[in-house]
Amino acid sequence: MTDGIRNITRTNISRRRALAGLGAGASLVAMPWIARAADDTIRIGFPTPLTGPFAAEAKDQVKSAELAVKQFNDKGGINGRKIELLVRDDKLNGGEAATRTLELIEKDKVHAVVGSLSSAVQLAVNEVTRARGIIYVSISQSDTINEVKDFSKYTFHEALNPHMTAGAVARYSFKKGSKVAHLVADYAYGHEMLRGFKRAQAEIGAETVGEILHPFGAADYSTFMPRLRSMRPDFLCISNFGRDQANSIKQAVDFGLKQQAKIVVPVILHNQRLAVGPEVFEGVVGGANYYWGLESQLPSAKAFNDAYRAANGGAIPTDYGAYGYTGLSSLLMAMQVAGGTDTDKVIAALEVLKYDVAKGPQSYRKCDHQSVQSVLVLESQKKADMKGDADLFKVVANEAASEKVLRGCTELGFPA
Amino acid sequence: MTSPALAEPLPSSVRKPGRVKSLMTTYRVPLSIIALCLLPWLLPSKALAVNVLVYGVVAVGYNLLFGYTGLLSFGHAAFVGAGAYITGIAIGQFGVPWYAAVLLGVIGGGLLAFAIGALSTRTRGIYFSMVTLALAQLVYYVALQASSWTGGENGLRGFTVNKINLLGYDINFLDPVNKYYVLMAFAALALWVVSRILNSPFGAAIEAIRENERRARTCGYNVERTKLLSFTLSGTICALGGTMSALHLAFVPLDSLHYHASGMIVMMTLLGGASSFFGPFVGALVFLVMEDVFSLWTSHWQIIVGSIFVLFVLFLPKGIWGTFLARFVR
Amino acid sequence: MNAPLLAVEDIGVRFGGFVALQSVTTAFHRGRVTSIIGPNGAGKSTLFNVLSGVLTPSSGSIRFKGQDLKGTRQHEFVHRGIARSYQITNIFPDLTVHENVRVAAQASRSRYNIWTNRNRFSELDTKADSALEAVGLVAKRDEIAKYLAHGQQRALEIAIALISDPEVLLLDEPTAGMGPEETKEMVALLEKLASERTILLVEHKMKMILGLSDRILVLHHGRLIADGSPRDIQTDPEVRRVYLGQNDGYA
Amino acid sequence: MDTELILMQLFSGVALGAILVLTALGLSIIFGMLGVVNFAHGALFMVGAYAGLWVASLTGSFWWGLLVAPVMIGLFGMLIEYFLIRPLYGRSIDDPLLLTFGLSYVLVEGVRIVFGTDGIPFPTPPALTGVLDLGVGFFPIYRIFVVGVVFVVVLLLWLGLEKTRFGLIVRAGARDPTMMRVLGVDISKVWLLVFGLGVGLASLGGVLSGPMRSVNPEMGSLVLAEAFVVTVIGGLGSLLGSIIAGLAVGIVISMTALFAPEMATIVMFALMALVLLVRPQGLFGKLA
Repeated sequence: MTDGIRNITRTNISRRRALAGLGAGASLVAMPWIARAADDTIRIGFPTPLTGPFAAEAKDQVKSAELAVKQFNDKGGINGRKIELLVRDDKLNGGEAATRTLELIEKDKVHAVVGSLSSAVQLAVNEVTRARGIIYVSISQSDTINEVKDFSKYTFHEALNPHMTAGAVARYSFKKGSKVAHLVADYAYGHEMLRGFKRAQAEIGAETVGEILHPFGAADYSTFMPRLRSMRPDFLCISNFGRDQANSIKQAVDFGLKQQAKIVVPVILHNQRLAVGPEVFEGVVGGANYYWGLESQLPSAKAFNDAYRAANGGAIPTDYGAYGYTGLSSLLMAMQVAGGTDTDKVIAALEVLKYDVAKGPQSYRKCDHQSVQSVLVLESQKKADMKGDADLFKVVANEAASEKVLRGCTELGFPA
Repeated sequence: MTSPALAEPLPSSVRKPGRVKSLMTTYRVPLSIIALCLLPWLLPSKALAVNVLVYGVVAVGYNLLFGYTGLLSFGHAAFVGAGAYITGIAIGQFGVPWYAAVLLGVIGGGLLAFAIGALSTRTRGIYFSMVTLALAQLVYYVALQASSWTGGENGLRGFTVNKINLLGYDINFLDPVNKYYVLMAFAALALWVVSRILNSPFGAAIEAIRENERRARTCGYNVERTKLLSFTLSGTICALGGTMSALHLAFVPLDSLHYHASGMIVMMTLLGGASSFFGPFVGALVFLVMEDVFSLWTSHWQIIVGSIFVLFVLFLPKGIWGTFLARFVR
Repeated sequence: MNAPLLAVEDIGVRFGGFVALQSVTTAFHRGRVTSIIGPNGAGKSTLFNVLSGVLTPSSGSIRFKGQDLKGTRQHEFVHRGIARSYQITNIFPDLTVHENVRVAAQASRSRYNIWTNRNRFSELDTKADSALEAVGLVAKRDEIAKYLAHGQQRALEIAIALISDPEVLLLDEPTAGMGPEETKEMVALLEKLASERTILLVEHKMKMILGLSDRILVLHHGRLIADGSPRDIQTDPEVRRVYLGQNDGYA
Repeated sequence: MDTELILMQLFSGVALGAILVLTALGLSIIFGMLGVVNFAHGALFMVGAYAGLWVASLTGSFWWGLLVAPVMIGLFGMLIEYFLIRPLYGRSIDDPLLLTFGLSYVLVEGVRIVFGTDGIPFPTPPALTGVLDLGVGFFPIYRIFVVGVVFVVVLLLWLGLEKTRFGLIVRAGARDPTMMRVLGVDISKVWLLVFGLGVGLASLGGVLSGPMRSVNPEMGSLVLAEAFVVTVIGGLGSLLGSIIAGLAVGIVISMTALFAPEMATIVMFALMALVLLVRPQGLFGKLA
């Protein structure tokens, strides 16, 4: 047995001190790839999918997160301590994300982790952080992270979840007696969106006329179109994400379904709309966490947009990019209140934090640390109505932040 | 059939291994273990070092089939994934102690390898590669559908091992150095077992089959059964790699079953050198470090890794370690 | 005469429409050299493939030492005592000469032992070296097989067939592609082997066949048209018609 | 399930089958004639889509894109054969497979560098937008056009291979390349053209699929799986096999979509595994 294991058992040092001692010892011995002197900088890990299909969203998130850090550093950091963002590429793969997070905690000694875009990756990061008592603010849209099985006191969820987005879109679009058909991607996230829609339909009294589950990651939807058409729905809800969303909407339009029914999606993605063009998305209604068009109504949105434009040569922040900003800002504000990086103090601060940094008032619910926030409902504009290349959507509704739209704590498995 | 020459033809056509070469061959396992002990202190991070251990074991296990039996399987990710999933489910949903869960993972992965092997070894050449790809993709879709067990697309979680009890000592498994050396013990065991297999009469039989299947059959070897045993052993070692990965990351991603993952295993093995014992391990090390370092410089690291792989297939078919052995070690 | 060592009865082989062998019935006795001759496409190799288990006949049966070989898989033939060499050299290219023969010897000793070190079976080394001795390849022991000269590779092929100490040795054109010098050496080797075991030979060189064989079978269009001593064959009217009609077989 | 829906489903199955045939043809030709498994087939399909898009945006017309891009990428395919595949002839059959696997990474990442990581809109050409009422249901005109193009391409291929001298040489070359060399045919030039043709067909599939599927760097990986399934079921190396298998798989997927839509992708791989185990050479192939 090598020295490492033997001295641990003999002296039985407590976990945290042993970790620091060995870790520090190790890094001094190791070839100094990046010498990580234990100075007083506040280090925050930021895993995001820089390679793969969501690279554009990831780059937006990094820019927004860096903006939040810069703003805090310009104001002297957190009582004098500078903040450093450590961006890592999680390659949209859970295994890769877990490895990067282990490196961030063990080698880079981060004080907290913010980030990740896909549901699987956030759960992998969460698994590593909650076992090691490191705060993790997830900015990936998913219901699963709210449930008690994956929850821990270190886990915070700053993003919307499908229950909120589908619910808001349903409440805006459906009336009593509307006939709704569903095309759903057959994986966890797809089922969550479907559940959100159906839950809201039950309240409104809208009837489901049919449901088709399509294989996750399918490229061809032509074989589902005849059946969807035969259901004669008023609304066609397409519950999937990314490339699946772009392909399925495009092919639904090709098959003339838009003439027959209004196409509605739980989340309408800025970059997918760019990837497919205005004609296909015209009239499609979907939910979103942020849209730069909010600046006409909200001062915090205006402030965020202006700061982002200044830092990025006039570019506007996208929906997923904004998560980088709101996620980081909420954590840094809590650290400010807690006066440092002591985990328990920062958690307590986060749980009572009231913040409005970009999209209106937000706060973390106590039981599942879900960020209670407003849900935008957007409609994709006709090419003719667009007042510029970035003017993609019209804000048709902005459902105010309220715990009523969330699933109840007991339903999620938390003690009453 | 892939037939990377086991014997690196020296300038003369005689293969009489020199003193250094034969020393390296006889003591290959102890030498490898010494190298593994130093590994965590040379790499940028312990987490990366454990990944190298995991994929080193997987690549060496895979090479038993690819380099030594000459069968190009494109489905071995299914066994790595199966090992990881079974271990995770055993610990997470049945509270099985970690060592029993690892054993279950290895046995489960081995049984899956036997099943897929029994089907695929009935075919030959390109059809064999295609069957393994198709059957492994079926395992991927079954895991996607069985989300109550495997967590589906979200991956399997909820089985973090904080503490392990080894020979009476309580070891903090979250500590990176402890975790590395515990998992290194597994890797050493795997290397020793594979080395024993390659040195055994069975090892000679699979090499004969790689060299010339028809002649091996005429010499009296039951080619199908020998291939199936090699496939199963190879899958079992890969499953061990999977269990190690589950303990290391406390998470099992669904894409660990996808054919891209199988492709990565083939790339690592060939990069390192399919015609040598330790080559695949070197391939895993180089591949993962290259990926780790390049992805810090540019998000387009895949073009570098892809090009390097193409160049190796063209000019250095024996891989890094194979070429090093042939050129510098007499 | 004692019971035949190897007997075939009404053997038929059909590839789709083409009939390769038709109702061939004959028997081979211990300790004798039998040659099989006939123009190309007569079915010589097909008969060899049937006798060595490579091909299962469409009809008819094979009996070896009185036992019907129906259902016996190809790799079991050599364990029963029937070994063969191939017309086109078929050896382990990247293994050394010694390893070629040693791995062949190991097939009858241990096939699935995955644990003990293969060098423990030292008797296989001695067996391999003696086989190399028999074919005169000891000097080339550590040479990699694919670098051997053609004649030496043919000799290695025979050593591999010999190593399982077969009762019946099937040699498919052992002197194919050989010059006169190498042929002479091979014939000497065959004569030495003939004294120890039963040999079936497929060859085109008539002078060699007449010298070596105790008995000759003549195949034509998949049919056995003659079976007798070298002298009977030379005078058989049917054989002369077939051969004279085609080519001057009497080199 | 009224009959109108089933007829409609059959038609969309045939249309999907035609697309599958198109994606598989390039792979089948290259394997059939050269014995090379082209793992970069999906990536070249994607490169073809981008090339079609690029030419269409330069010339302002989809038709130029449809004609020029396959030829352009076909020539690029010949460069690949000349510099990367040719040195591998004679070596183990797995080497081209491994090389093209690495090549697919290079092509995908190369397109990401040049065209960005996000998808680019590929609008349906104005003349072909809209839907046609087939009496049993509505079907996009563009997809009917694609079925037509596939029919023409398959016909030209069949005529080319069966009726022309070059076709004869190619088919003979597939059966016995060494004999062709003996007969004085420069077989390596034939292989160059055949590889170029295969890659050209893959890129034609890409251009035609652009308007149907969103054009993005990752679109190739699923197409590779589809093409493998169809080629293997049809019989590696048999064109007729790919055509019939493509249509059959299209219809099977379409029919499963009626009853258990989420099983569509699983059915593809299950079919492939079944055929490989029961009849490895596929419906029409010869055992390699």
